[in-house]
Amino acid sequence: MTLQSYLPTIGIALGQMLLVLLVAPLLEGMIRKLRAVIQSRKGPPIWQPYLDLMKLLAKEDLRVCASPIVTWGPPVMLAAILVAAGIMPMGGAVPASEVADLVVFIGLLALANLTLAGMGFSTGSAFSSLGASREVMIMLAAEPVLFISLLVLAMQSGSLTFAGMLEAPFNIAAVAAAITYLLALQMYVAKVPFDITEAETELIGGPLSELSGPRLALTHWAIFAKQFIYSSLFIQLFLPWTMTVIPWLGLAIVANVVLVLVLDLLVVGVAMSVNPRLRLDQALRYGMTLAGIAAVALIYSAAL
Amino acid sequence: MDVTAQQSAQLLFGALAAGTILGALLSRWPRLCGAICALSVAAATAGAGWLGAIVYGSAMPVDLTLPGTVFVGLHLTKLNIVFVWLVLGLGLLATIYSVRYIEHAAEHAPAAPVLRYYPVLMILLGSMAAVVCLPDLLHFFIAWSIMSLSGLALILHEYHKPEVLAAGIKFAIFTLVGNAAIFIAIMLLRNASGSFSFAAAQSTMAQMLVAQPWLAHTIFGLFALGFLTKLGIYPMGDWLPDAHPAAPSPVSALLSGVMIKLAAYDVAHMSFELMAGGGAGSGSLMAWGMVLATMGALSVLLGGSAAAANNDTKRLLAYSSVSQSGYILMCLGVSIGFALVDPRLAALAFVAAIVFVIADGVHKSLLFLTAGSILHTTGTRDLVQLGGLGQRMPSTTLAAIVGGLSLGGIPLTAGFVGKWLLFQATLQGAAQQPLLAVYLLVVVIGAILSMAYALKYVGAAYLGAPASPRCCEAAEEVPASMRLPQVALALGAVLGGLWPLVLVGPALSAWEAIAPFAPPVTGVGGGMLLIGDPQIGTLVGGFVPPVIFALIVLSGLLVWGLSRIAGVPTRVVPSWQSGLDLPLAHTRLPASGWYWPFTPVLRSVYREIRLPFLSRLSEAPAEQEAAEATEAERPAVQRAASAFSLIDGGE
Amino acid sequence: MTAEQVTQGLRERIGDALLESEPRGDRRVYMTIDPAEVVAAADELFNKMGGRYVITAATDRREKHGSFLVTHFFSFDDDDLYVILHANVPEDDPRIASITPTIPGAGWAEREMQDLLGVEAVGHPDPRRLVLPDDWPTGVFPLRTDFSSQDKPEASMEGAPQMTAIPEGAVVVPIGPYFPTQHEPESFAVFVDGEVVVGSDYRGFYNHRGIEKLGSSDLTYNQIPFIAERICGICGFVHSCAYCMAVEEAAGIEVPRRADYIRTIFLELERLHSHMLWTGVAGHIIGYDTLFMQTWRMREPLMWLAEQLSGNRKTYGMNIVGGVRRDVDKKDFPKIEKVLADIEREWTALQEAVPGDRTLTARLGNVGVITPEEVRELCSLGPVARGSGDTVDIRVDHPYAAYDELEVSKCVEDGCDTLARTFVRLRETPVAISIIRQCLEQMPEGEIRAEITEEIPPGLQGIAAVEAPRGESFHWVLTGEENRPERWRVRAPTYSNLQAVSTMINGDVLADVPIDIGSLDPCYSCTDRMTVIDRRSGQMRVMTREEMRNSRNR
Amino acid sequence: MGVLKTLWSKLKQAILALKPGRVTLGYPFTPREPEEGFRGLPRVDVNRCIGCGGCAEVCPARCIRVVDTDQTTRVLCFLHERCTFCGRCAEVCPVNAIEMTKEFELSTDDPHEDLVGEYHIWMGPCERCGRCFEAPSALDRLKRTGMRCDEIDAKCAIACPAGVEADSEETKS
Amino acid sequence: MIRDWLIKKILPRALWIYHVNCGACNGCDIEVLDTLTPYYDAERFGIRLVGSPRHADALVLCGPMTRQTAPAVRRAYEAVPDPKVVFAIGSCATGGGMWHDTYNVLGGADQVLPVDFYVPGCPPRPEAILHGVATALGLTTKEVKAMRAIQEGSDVEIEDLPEEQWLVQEQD
Repeated sequence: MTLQSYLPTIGIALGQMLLVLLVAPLLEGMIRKLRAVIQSRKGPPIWQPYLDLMKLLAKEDLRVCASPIVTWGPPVMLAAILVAAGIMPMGGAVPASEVADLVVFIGLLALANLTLAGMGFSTGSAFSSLGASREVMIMLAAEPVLFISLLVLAMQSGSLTFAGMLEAPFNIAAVAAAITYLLALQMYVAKVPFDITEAETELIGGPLSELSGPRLALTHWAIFAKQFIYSSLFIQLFLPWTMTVIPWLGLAIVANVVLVLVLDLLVVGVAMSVNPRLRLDQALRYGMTLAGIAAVALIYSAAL
Repeated sequence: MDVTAQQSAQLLFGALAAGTILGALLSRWPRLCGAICALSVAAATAGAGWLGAIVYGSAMPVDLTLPGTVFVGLHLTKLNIVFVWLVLGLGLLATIYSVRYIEHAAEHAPAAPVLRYYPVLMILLGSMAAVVCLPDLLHFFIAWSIMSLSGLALILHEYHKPEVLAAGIKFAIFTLVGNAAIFIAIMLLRNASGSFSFAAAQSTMAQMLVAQPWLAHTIFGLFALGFLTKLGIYPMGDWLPDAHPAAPSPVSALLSGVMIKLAAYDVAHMSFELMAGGGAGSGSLMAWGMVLATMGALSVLLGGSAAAANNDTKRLLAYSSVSQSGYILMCLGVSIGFALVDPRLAALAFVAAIVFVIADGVHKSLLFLTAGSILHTTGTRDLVQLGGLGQRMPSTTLAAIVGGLSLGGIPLTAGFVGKWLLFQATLQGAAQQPLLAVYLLVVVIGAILSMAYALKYVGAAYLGAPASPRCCEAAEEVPASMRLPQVALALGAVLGGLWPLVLVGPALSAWEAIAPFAPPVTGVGGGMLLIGDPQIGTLVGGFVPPVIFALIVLSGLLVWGLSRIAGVPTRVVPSWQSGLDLPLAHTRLPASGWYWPFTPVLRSVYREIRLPFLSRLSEAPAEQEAAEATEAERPAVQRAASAFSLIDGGE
Repeated sequence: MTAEQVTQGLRERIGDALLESEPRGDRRVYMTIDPAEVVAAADELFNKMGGRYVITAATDRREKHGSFLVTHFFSFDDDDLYVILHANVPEDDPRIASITPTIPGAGWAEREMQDLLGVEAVGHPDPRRLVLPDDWPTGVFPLRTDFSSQDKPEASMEGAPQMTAIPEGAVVVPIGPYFPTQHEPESFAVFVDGEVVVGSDYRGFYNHRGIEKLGSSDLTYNQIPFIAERICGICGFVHSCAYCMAVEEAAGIEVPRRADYIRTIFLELERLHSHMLWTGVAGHIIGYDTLFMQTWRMREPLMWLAEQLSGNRKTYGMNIVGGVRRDVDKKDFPKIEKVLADIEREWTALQEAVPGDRTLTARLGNVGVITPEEVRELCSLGPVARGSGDTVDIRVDHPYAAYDELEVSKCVEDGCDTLARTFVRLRETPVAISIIRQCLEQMPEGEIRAEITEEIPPGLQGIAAVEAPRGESFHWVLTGEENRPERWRVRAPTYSNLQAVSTMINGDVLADVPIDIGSLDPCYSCTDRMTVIDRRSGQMRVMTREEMRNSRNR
Repeated sequence: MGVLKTLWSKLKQAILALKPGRVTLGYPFTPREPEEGFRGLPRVDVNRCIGCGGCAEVCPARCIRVVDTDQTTRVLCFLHERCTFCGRCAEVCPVNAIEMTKEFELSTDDPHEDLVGEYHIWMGPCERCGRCFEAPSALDRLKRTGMRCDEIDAKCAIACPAGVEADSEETKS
Repeated sequence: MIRDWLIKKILPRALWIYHVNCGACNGCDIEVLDTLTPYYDAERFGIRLVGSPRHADALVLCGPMTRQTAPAVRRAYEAVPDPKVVFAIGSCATGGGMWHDTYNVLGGADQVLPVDFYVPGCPPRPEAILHGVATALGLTTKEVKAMRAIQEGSDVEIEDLPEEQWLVQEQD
């Protein structure tokens, strides 16, 4: 295969990236609305996050240091997450299967996390550095759960590509993986009770505390996109039948988005409304417990 | 053709010999001496390149004699030539780097004269180049010992410092034990075969595996013990975290980037050619493979934890070498274990190992050099004291960031290619051997740990605000001759990540060279890494870095354009400290505070082997103990005093 | 301990140094001692007799008496007795031995005395500046009478707080002055190693507005209740009530019984809204915004009720010396009953849900621990003390207003942690509801305000203590000439509790620090108060019309 | 098991929270009057005011200025920007000229212009002295300068046009 | 161009607020928080309370400006990115309140910062705060204006009042 032959793949990936870029804030808006309902109030309109982002794009850009990490961090972070969105399955189809597999996907998300942490360490403020340190720690707790529960599928199908993982048989190990994934979803999307990195009331926003204007907009956008990706991945990989019953790809993608919204509202939205933020060590213990369960599922599925 | 190969070998070793002599003669003039030595290494590198072209051009291994001797033969295959390249390529860059570094060090520490540096360095390079090519076990052992001794000499370069002396002695003791094991193994083989020749050893081993399997396994075990000591695998490689920081930085780069990798070569070489090639049963191979892989996995976790918890630039990197050595050994173990069972998988694991060797050689050398640059300009290795160097040393910082990304295994860097292959290999292997599923977990955790320690090194030293103005405000960018190697290595790390063929190509050839019994099955072309599964006829793993790169660039441009759409002005402001105006040194999170609550846990995972008589010699462990003691007391003291701690402390 | 026993014990300890002892009823005993024996007397009262240290006040009486009056207040809660220990410090040598080494909880009060009056506490372990701003000139003492209320030293906006030594390897996390969980400016510099707190330093008094100076210079007796109410926007009524009761005690004004009941109703309404507010804020601090929203939703009808009863949602403006300004009408009773019933119903559900909530209890349990011994040493009060097993509750121990006729149950927990303090507040809320109901039932008819015909003579003293939602709010008034107090000293409960913060947060994790601090229900504006009253100069000056319209600051 | 218990308790909390339904008020799009008895912005009925200055005397925020521009005009200047709406002025006003209105929507971009009440009182021969104010209690009694306070003339009480004779006589001695 | 449009049209619909207490008694702070709670729900208008001034569009100042807070408040103001709005909530922030003349109070918030909008009240009701914010956002209009009245019998018109110097008896 020559590189030219990848042009269609690049095109489709760009399409997915744009879709996630545009839909992700809506997800956040719906969650805020749900939270408002649980809190007995009217709440902001569901398109509020778009307004927030647009507004931030027009705000002044304050910088505390000239470090290139701070300058380039937010675009790199969002770009990495968008590329991850571009290569993941959407609507049951995986156009970019041979271009990147699960390991690359996780690597890209890790790049985004590391960039955020790097930005936090760059400013020299105690809040953002502590937030950055927490970001790495949360990564240490959350990524194993994410990775291992997905590896269970990879193990079952013998393939690390998303196309292969979609074919994974649905058995007890897959169910265990799905449950751990779901239980850890809140951790991946870093919402209450796991918004420990940003923790407005402890660290005034952690790594985000020194960002303003467009760079803050990009970082927020990246966080919204991440939320979409993680939820979408659950639908795609653990509930692939929801996509296969829909005959037409366009419709499947719409269904995908709708299912992501429903999942996020039911799990993320409700969970963030009825929980206090956990302490870092409590969150880590939770993450490691889940990682342990996922690991058992992985070993079990390897022994199958 | 033989003549040409012989000539290039002559150029290689001749240049190094000339460098040794000239280096000794010109040591009065450090810069000149360094330049001459760099030139000779450059000539030697050219010879190696030439030699490599010849080896790659021929289907068969190339045999010649060591220049200046008539009886010492050199056996060059597509596997060991990779290591020769690594030795001389990185050696060249390290030597160039040394020119100004050693000059500066010599000015500040007259007790460490240049005379003890360049000639020994040349000998080290020569012996390292020779070690991989010598087919005769006795010659091999002599070269190996010379390598160990010259390495010791370089580690002890600044032996007037007690901790350096202690580290050197520790290295000597561990090496002595390891080398003794190798020597005994060689003697046992010699006893059985009647010859030091490797070919004879191979056939003897084949017989012995049938006739006296316990002896054969003992011999292999002794070899493994010796090589793993050198490779830095815990616990026998515990000398590594002490010795690497003690040596001058370019030497640390060489020790970490090259020397310990040679042990990986030897493990591969001995296992495949003595055991697999010799016809050990797949059962015993699997057992050995799993033993090695388990030790590797242990090292991955221990080294990674210790690195993430450490606050010393070079020590952190040294621990990361332990971890990366663990990865290499894991790959090799899997490869050995499956050599006869599933050659396709074995090939994958082997390729991963070689990619790890090259990638870690590149980025670890790079990072040690940047750590050397910090030491050169600030005089400290303590991450707690460092910080905010990014604005003062932009080139070094950029190189360190690239190195850190590669060490952390982030896509589009060389380090990621190795991890990617390892994931593929362990996943495939786990389907056949459930134990490998555990290794898969180790790889996952190790990968995240590697990100944590890479970020810690880069973040604490280069990003943020300077903690100690004394150290960091006088910092300035290092001279061009020190920047050049860093930039070259950084480019190498990126190139390897963007176009993995440069890593995987040699590794595949090496696999073909070392395991002629196994067919190559991994397909690589251009910038693509694709792994197919012939049994199910589908792709089981794919990675096309140029496409990912294109996507990142495109989306990066998209979002960058988005952020500039309103054309907002920028303003430089002091950092927000809740309305106070605190000095940055106070609000900067020191490296010792990173990664709570894991740091205390991580710190306790790696148990250093303490030699009692050395701890008396060295001040450093004593200090550490004192620090630990105060740490244990601190909360109690605080609580006791806290009845009024608002007020006490006073002014 | 009765007044006699205290006098007897003190006489045994310091002998003739006890110059004068004057019991006033069973509940107060005023003593004058030789300043040289102040430490011994404090030790006797605090350590031997088991009294509780309340506060220290200093007064500039140089004009009339040629001395500074330094007063330490102690309380014997089991016996409803306050002991007032006066010592006259000569004006040419304004120094007195520090009692802080004996009673750690006196640390701030003595520093404040040094700052505001220039009376040095000799032997104080930490004599740094406490109250005055960092750019305040040294040697200028605003509470001295020669400092006119018109004086405003030039503000340079420079100068940084002196910080205690930072432990090795620790990072300073500035919790404040502007921090999202602290809705008031105050600065905890928390020293953190990793995320574990290894020390802290406090720079508060950002809210210092000079209330005590206003209260003894510019304002008259009946203006002060309004300014006292604005010491704190949450528990303001407590302060105006305590001030009025102190003046009434000093002047011997008999307050009509109905006024007492009305005061009690408002005190308890305030406690209700304050505890609900706290529960919400605590939820907000730990990121549980639904708890915040829902408790504040429950609280809102209470605010409307207060607006209807008093004319304002929070600063009720009800108190005046001699009684209250507005009656609580019979026709308002059903509305009050309904609001209370609604709150009680929802609160019961909440009260049942909290202990069963594992994430909530995990966040609140075992953090911010303060042992009963530390509570006593640092003289902590209110839910902080009651969360650590101390039973002090001024409503029961030193009944005031109508509490002597009401049934009040103390809510005491012994968990010593943030969770225990939460439970105390959760349980006190229904108690407050029941008290209001009792008031409505038992309230007698009659006047709401005593007719005051006589001017208050100078030189009288009165003290009043009120159980604020945060603990004991203590006021001392020394009456003066020209219809205004000579000295009015306020000790808000948070003043004592805040000194316990460094003890509470040590060894905890940074994530717990906001909720640890929050668990005090801190009220910095109370603590930072300080108003004093000063004479008007009566000078004439000329200004343009524009100037007059724009003049805001004098 | 514990996890399930937690999940159940969380679910219960969500249901509990959903119970009250949406309570958000329509303000500011639909008006919302304050409760009965609310103390808003004080307004002076300038025609009733006798210019006694009692309001200025008791105001805790000291936001009422009394200025005599000439012998016959007294100006009461209310600086509402620092008014605390305590209602003491209305309480002590002998002629009930001050009313605490329900106005609370006082936001402005220029408080020094908008938050001012300026009342020009025509001071006839008697009222200019301001002596018709007598404090409700001994504690409020005028002790300060700051008001023009001529010698008290007993005849004034009888001639007072504001109809406060009885009050004045009672409290005056 | 795009920026102007965004600032004009979008910013008022997504106003993020940073709350700064310059020495207040808590009353106004609590009422500011109260506007976020279910009955008033300022989030309807896109208003959010943020934790760092870097994220804020508006500063909400409460309380009289004390000497100690003034430098910190100024730092907070500097830390907010342009364009920014400053609200002064409560009588203290508007005009210094009861404390306007004490030794430790500099006066109202505008003694230190340029203030765009004032919401007097002690404390202002949540409705008043909402009204103030809504007025600033252009959702409602300003209600209050200066009251000037002259007693019947006087023959002077307000406009006629001379700009002469008045003899003022110092009140405080």
